[in-house]
Amino acid sequence: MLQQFGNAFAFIFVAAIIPVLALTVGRFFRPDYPLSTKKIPYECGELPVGSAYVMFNHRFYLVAIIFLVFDVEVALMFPVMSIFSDYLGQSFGLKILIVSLVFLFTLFLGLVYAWLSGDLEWFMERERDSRVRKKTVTRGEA
Amino acid sequence: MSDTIVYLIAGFACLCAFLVALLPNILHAVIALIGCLFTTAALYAVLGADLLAALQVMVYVGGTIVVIIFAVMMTPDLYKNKFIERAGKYFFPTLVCSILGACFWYIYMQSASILPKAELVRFAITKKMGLALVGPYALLFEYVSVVLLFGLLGAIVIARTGERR
Amino acid sequence: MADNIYLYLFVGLVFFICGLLTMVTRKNAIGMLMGVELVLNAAGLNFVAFQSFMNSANKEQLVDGYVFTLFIIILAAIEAAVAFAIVIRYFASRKTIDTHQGIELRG
Amino acid sequence: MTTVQSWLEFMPFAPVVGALFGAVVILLLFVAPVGGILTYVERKLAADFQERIGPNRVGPFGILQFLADAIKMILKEDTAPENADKFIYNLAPILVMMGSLGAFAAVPFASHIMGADLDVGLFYILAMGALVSLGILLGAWSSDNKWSLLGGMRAAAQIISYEIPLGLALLSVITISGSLSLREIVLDQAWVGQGSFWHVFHNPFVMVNFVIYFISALAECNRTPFDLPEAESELVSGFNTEFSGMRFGLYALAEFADIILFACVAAAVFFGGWQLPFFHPEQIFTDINLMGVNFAPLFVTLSTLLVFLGKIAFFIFVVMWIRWTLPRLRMDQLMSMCWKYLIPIAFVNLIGSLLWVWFFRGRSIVELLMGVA
Repeated sequence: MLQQFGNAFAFIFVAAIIPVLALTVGRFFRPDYPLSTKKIPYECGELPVGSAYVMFNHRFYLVAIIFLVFDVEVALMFPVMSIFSDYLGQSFGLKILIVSLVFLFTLFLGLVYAWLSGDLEWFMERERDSRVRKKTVTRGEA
Repeated sequence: MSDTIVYLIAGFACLCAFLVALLPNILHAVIALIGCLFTTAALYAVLGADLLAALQVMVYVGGTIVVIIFAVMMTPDLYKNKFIERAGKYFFPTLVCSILGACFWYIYMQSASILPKAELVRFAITKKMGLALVGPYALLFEYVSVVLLFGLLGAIVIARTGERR
Repeated sequence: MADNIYLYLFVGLVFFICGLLTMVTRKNAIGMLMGVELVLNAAGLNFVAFQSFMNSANKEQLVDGYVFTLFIIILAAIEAAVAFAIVIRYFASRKTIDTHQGIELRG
Repeated sequence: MTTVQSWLEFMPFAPVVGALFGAVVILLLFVAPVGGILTYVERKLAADFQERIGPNRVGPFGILQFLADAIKMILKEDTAPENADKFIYNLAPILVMMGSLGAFAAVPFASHIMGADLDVGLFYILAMGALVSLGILLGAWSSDNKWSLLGGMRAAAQIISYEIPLGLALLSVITISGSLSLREIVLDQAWVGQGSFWHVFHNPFVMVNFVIYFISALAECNRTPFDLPEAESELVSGFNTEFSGMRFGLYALAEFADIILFACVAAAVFFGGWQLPFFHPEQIFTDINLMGVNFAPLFVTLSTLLVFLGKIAFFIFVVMWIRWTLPRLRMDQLMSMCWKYLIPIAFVNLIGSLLWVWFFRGRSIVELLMGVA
């Protein structure tokens, strides 16, 4: 078993060596004429404006969070699912079924919440903003 | 030979852990943390917990680190800030930490010497872990789902910014 | 084979100490949370090492320690999600995550 | 590479040399050249779809084009932006290659060719996929370019999102086969009398799940219609804008390696791996003696390898076909496709598959039909 993991480790090692080797071998063949204009970040021929490290959409972070939770869920289901077929028709199999169904259902609620609260939308901001504003305005009038 | 490889992995893990603490650039420290988590996964595999090794890479490296990198990117002025500190600033924390480490090592020696010396036995743990998760730990398994649910809800509610209002 | 529990315990100890050092010396919240991840990782490594060597010593095939490590990994993930959400929210309102400048979580 | 290791037993450091030998053989002699040839195949197929000729200068039918491309990439100057974070910039291609090539360890190419027979093979492949998204994200961030950053963000969001339906689709197969080892999953699909059949025909839920798997795999490889991260008409070249020469070549190779990998997993998990129904190479090549050496195992391995490669070739052709058929999605369509369609459907399918396995005691639809007839 350890041997098999050693083999996998050898794969990762060789895969990490390949780019290093390719770039090192290439160093002897490729030309090297450094110019200051070559070191400017590419911005379609114009000089770059401002920093590239701009703050970006918070949606990406929300996606990362939702992903993290479901990633954990998928990872947890793997060992549980792998024993399911061994206990078909036994009471323990029924227990596995119920436990995993409850587990899946609980996490599905999370997806439903994210969906209903509009966190899975991307470019619908403006529409919802106007709707929310209308609601608050009417409430203010009332 | 395989002994040497394991010691190399362990040494690399320790090096990465020090780099997490000492690298001035936060994103470089994140990469050192990736090294730590990856080598820990390798050590799990050496110890016979292959499922945990894969899970560590999948959840930690693939999930948590991505969230950390996103968080670093969300705070861009942090990245270019190099945090160059005086060396003296590290002196007192390092001293305290190494004293604490020495105490811990003493406790470890006490607790590990109970175990008799034996050849490490490796067995297939995937099915056994599945059995444990729905057997004795079934309730914990369900609690985890609830924790995940409320963690998700809480994180979403907090991370949503004021742009909506 | 590296059948020596002290190796794994030593690595776990180094992780723990470095995590502690990270938490103490880093000024920003993200760096401190990285220290927390490292400490949790150390705990997981200890659980796995003790379980493996106990199994070998007692000729058993128990996985309880592994299950604990599983839960540690999962809780670390959730902790990261929630904690970094708080950090980002804080940054969005204060434009800093320097912990020395005093964190007030009152909105 | 169990056979290779047994040949090397007499050498010192045999396990290490055997492992490295297997890795070098599979990665450098199979994956990298095939990944290179795929660039040629893609251009040729594109030309066929558009009624052009395509590359035809280098070698017969232009088949040596990939070698010319490789030489060109090695000879190109290597420039990096001045403000790039050099450490991460150099590390990113390594991470991507580790993720996409390292996963080949668990792929069962033939009955005796397998890098590492891991107990958690499928899980290992999913885990290694995580490194690709990290590498792309870090490389994009480090190159100090707005196009790169936009492409990298899109790539990271897309790859991590589509990992969920991918995992859920694979989970439904795990409920049937009851093992995470890819070798056992393949052996589980052997056609023995009225036994089991390929998993994709096990029950209707798995069939739908295969479609979900295929769509998610396209997104994981950043292929059209999910090629937003490197959308050349809007983002210059996406996350690899600042990577020149060989570095760009490494990214391209990683992309093609990813396509091969997902085709391999599709073939192994859903389509019976190296096996065909009514084709038993062990029975056909029982005894082939030449000069006192039994070549039967060699023939068995080669024939199973051919079957597996045929299946991969089919999937890769479909991937390239889709590229010239479907237009690119928009970012919001991409995300809603993943979170609002694929994941709920995969959830329902997983539950359906669980219930099917429970109520029919793990019997497939083929078995049920044959039992009736």
